[in-house]
Amino acid sequence: MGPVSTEGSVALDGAWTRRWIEAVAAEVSRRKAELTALDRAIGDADHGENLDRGFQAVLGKLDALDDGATPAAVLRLVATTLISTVGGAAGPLYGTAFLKASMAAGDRDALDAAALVEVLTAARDGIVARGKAESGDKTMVDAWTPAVEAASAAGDDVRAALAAAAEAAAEGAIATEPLVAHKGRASYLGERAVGHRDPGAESTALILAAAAETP
Amino acid sequence: MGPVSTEGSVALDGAWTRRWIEAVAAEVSRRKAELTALDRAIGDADHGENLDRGFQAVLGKLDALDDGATPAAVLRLVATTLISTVGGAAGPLYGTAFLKASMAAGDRDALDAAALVEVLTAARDGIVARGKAESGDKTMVDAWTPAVEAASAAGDDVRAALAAAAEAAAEGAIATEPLVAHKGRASYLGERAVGHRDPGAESTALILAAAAETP
Amino acid sequence: MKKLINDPGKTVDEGLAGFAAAHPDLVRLIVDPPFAVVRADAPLNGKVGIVSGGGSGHEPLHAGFVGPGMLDAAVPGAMFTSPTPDPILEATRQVSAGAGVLHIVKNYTGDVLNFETAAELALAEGIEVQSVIVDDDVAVKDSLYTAGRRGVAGTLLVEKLAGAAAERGDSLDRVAEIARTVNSRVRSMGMALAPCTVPHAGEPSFQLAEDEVEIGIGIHGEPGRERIALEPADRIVDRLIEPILEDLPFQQGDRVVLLVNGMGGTPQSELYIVFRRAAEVLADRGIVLARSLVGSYVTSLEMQGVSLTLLQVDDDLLELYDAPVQTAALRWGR
Amino acid sequence: MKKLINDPGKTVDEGLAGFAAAHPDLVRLIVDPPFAVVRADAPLNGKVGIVSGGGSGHEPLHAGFVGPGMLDAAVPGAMFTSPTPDPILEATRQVSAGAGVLHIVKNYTGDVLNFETAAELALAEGIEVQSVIVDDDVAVKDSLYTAGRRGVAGTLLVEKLAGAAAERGDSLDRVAEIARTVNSRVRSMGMALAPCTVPHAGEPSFQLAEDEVEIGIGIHGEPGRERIALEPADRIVDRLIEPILEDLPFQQGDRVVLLVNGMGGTPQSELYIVFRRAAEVLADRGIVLARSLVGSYVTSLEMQGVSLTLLQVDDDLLELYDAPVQTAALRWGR
Ligand SMILES: Nc1ncnc2c1ncn2[C@@H]1O[C@H](COP(=O)(O)OP(=O)(O)O)[C@@H](O)[C@H]1O
Ligand SMILES: Nc1ncnc2c1ncn2[C@@H]1O[C@H](COP(=O)(O)OP(=O)(O)O)[C@@H](O)[C@H]1O
Ligand SMILES: [Mg+2]
Ligand SMILES: [Mg+2]
Ligand SMILES: [Mg+2]
Ligand SMILES: [Mg+2]
Repeated sequence: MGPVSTEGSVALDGAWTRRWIEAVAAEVSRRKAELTALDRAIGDADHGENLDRGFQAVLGKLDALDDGATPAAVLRLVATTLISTVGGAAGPLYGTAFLKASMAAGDRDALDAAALVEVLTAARDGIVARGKAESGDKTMVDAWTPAVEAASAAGDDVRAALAAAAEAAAEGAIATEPLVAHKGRASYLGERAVGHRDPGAESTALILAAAAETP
Repeated sequence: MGPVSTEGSVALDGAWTRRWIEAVAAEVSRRKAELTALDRAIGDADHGENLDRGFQAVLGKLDALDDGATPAAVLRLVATTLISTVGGAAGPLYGTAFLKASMAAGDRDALDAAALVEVLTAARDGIVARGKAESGDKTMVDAWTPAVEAASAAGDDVRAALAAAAEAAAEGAIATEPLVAHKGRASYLGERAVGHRDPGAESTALILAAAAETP
Repeated sequence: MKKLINDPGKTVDEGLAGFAAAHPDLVRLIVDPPFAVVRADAPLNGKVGIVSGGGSGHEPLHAGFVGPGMLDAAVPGAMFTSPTPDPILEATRQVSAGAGVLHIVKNYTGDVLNFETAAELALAEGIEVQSVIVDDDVAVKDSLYTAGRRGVAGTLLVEKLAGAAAERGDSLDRVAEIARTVNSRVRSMGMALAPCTVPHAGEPSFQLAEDEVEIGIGIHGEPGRERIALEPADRIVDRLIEPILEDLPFQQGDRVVLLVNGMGGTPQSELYIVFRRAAEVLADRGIVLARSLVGSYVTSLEMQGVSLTLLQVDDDLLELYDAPVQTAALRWGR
Repeated sequence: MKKLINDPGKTVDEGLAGFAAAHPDLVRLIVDPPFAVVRADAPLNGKVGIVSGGGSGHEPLHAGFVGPGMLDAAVPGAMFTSPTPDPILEATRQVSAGAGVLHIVKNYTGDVLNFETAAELALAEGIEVQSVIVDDDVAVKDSLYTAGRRGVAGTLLVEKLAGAAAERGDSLDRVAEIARTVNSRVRSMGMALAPCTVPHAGEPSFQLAEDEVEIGIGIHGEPGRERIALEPADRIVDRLIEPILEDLPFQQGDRVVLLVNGMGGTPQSELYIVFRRAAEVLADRGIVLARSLVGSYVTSLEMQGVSLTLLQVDDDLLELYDAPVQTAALRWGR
């Protein structure tokens, strides 16, 4: 399969999903130290390391997938691999997100804008169900919820929806900075967490930015 | 008893012995860090602390002595106090030195030059008997032996004998610098002890310098 | 960073390999999925299995407590990172002997979620599992607005007493109840003089000035209540023990187990200086020192510091505390 | 200098007070003359008494080894400084039960001289005393031109095996002979990553650059063989174990006890990484690992580093090693 034009729309099929995940793995690897530094300030200095371990494991398994694998099949592989390799809080939370996303994708060959919104919503809801964080608790939910809302407001161009989700997630991550944390390790710091960005919100923004940029 | 003239000769009686030991205690206290620093370089960084603990204890006990105590009585008190408070290598070695010195002083009321040489010789021999160091082994013996020899060559003026002993001990301490150690902790260093002065030789020089300066 | 390691990425693997090689009489090491340390003679017919685990770097917790009278399995994650469900599930299988399995989980989001998943998977295989969450750290406010208290050195006492109950043949319900009772009566608080460095991170987890200490430190170097200027040990002990005593509260006439726990890089002589003052405070309050435990048991790599733990005991709990234990890090009785 | 202490001059006193308060079932503390830690139930009729001691700062050595099956008394000196004869004599009196007393002395000039004086004074009181000098450190050349080898972590094994022999009722001659045999078959070597600071000195005992380690370090921070650039743990283990193996020498088919000893500030996970490689080297040489002991037993305050000790054993020595021991720091058997 040749390179896909970065202009106009794109089919969010299994091959795209795979390219997206490869891009996430590359970005996580590149920005590992930065994510870990965010976690050092208000957590335990391992978020970058955790995600990198997980996505490198995913890379190692992608090859074994059928060429014709559906988006759901790719997402499911990501979910199970993250669950069994990441650990910590991010492992089960991202694992659940990808698992619920995979279930929402169903047997579709490709996702249109409506399906994308369903998939993103399912991911977010999975995280909330597992972690019980509310908006404003200074967690990855603060990146996911604005992303879901922006994607659903973006109309039915998938590329526009992805771009809107990525932008909203990035803004959501920045918006965690003034907050006091109510979940996760940062909650132990009380007022001392103020002024620091939540690492999980930042990695969520990274994941969605990679989606927006994946041709 | 009033102050004694620093000019001319002096009677090395019990009162003098007491003043000498008080001067040693003051000097050890003042130069504690320096002695410990020498020991840090080639030992275990406690020589100043050890001697200071011992001589402070001696100070506390001197008052209980009779005003008319003989030199031997003062030396004996120093010996037993050092033995029970200093510990380490220096405790038993200086303890033995003062004990043997006390025995050599006998029941004399004051030491003349000949008696002084006997006393110094006994002290040195006590150290050698306990520690089995030879000259050139980079220990306190390298200050004591030249001191004994210089005192016995000084004729029968006690002040001249004390001055000669002090000078020889100081030179002996300096002369330990180029040596490799064969006894004590410094012997573990092999060639690496070269260039450092032996702390015990330096404290010996201190003790004898205090004697030469005691009025 | 100066450490006795070969490769920052292999410290957990190699440390566990060494542990298993040193204690073949006590444990076997499961390497697939990586890792679980299982009691050598597990499963023990009809005995409730006890599994604990969590991020590595707190040694001897948990692997050092696997053996007769304490844990049946320990599941170590990556450095300071909760293990994934796979090895927890495998450990649960290996110690399941028909009487059910208890999971003892320190209260961190990651540990809770990963053990939760493993418990669901075990249940789906027909293994009855109960979970007890340990949250003894009074440094963190237990409110709706935090992830709740952390599990710290008190975990050791939950593991010891639950382990003794399982060893004497108590049912899963009873063992879980004992574990919850111990958790409800144990309180801890810690402090750090100097941070530790996670090998793969390569730099200290936090920074303290030459005259600063952190009061209320977590066992992953998470900040606690406050950062203050260094004080004499006795004053620091007072700062740790007051919030503990007030919390339960512990009262005159209570009998307690006092655990003075080193954070990994603290010399034993300092732990006993701390113990001396803590025992003095208890005596002043009329609280009875029933048992004492002093050592580096729940650590944070080479962090320098100490934590205090008090457990309120009655005759029943004391009997469980005194019951024989035979593990790499804790041994007494027969 | 950041330490959990109140007053640099009182660390030994307060640490011992805490130790005695934590372990009243095992020991009593003699404070006049200061200090000796004596087994709670001493003297034991007809049993050979075993006394050891030396400078403080090496905890749990020696006080942590007082109890049934090991020492009858420990005499701690000032920090890193041999005790004076007075408390050694007092300890000797308190454990003398008609069968004589063994002094176990690490080979440092100060320890040897002070124990020598105490033994003479005890003899003058009619107490039969024998002395065994421990000198297991292969880092230092044993020649006429040094103070001889230092006593380091092997001391623990001399104390354990002699203690077991005394506990089973062996005569003074026999217990002393066993102690000498153990000393003749045990060899150690250590290294440091980072120095310790003696409280009253206020500054580190030596300096190491960020990439330097000292091979052959003594337990008072005395320099050893060489200062080299930091290497992987496995290479460091090779540097320590080779001189040990060559020295006795240890040969194919020999059975050994391997002790991996932390210097005080070393996390347990690193000790097991070291253990892993040491066990591998032994296996390669066909040397049989009969028993393993891993922990911080003979320390140097908060120094970071490790030492390796090998003891060549036969059935008799192994029986003594396995015999029950009940002390604050070492417990097994019944
Ligand atoms: N209860 C929760 N709900 C949602 N997200 C959470 C929750 N707890 C933690 N997180 C997210 O997980 C991130 C930390 O992940 P990571 O550092 O990998 O795990 P750990 O905290 O176990 O070390 C936080 O930045 C936060 O975004
Ligand atoms: N065998 C010996 N003979 C003579 N003097 C010795 C001997 N061993 C050590 N010394 C002296 O003792 C000094 C060290 O004393 P100190 O530091 O107080 O004791 P320690 O070595 O036990 O710490 C050395 O500098 C040396 O002069
Ligand atoms: Mg983290
Ligand atoms: Mg010294
Ligand atoms: Mg973590
Ligand atoms: Mg000394």
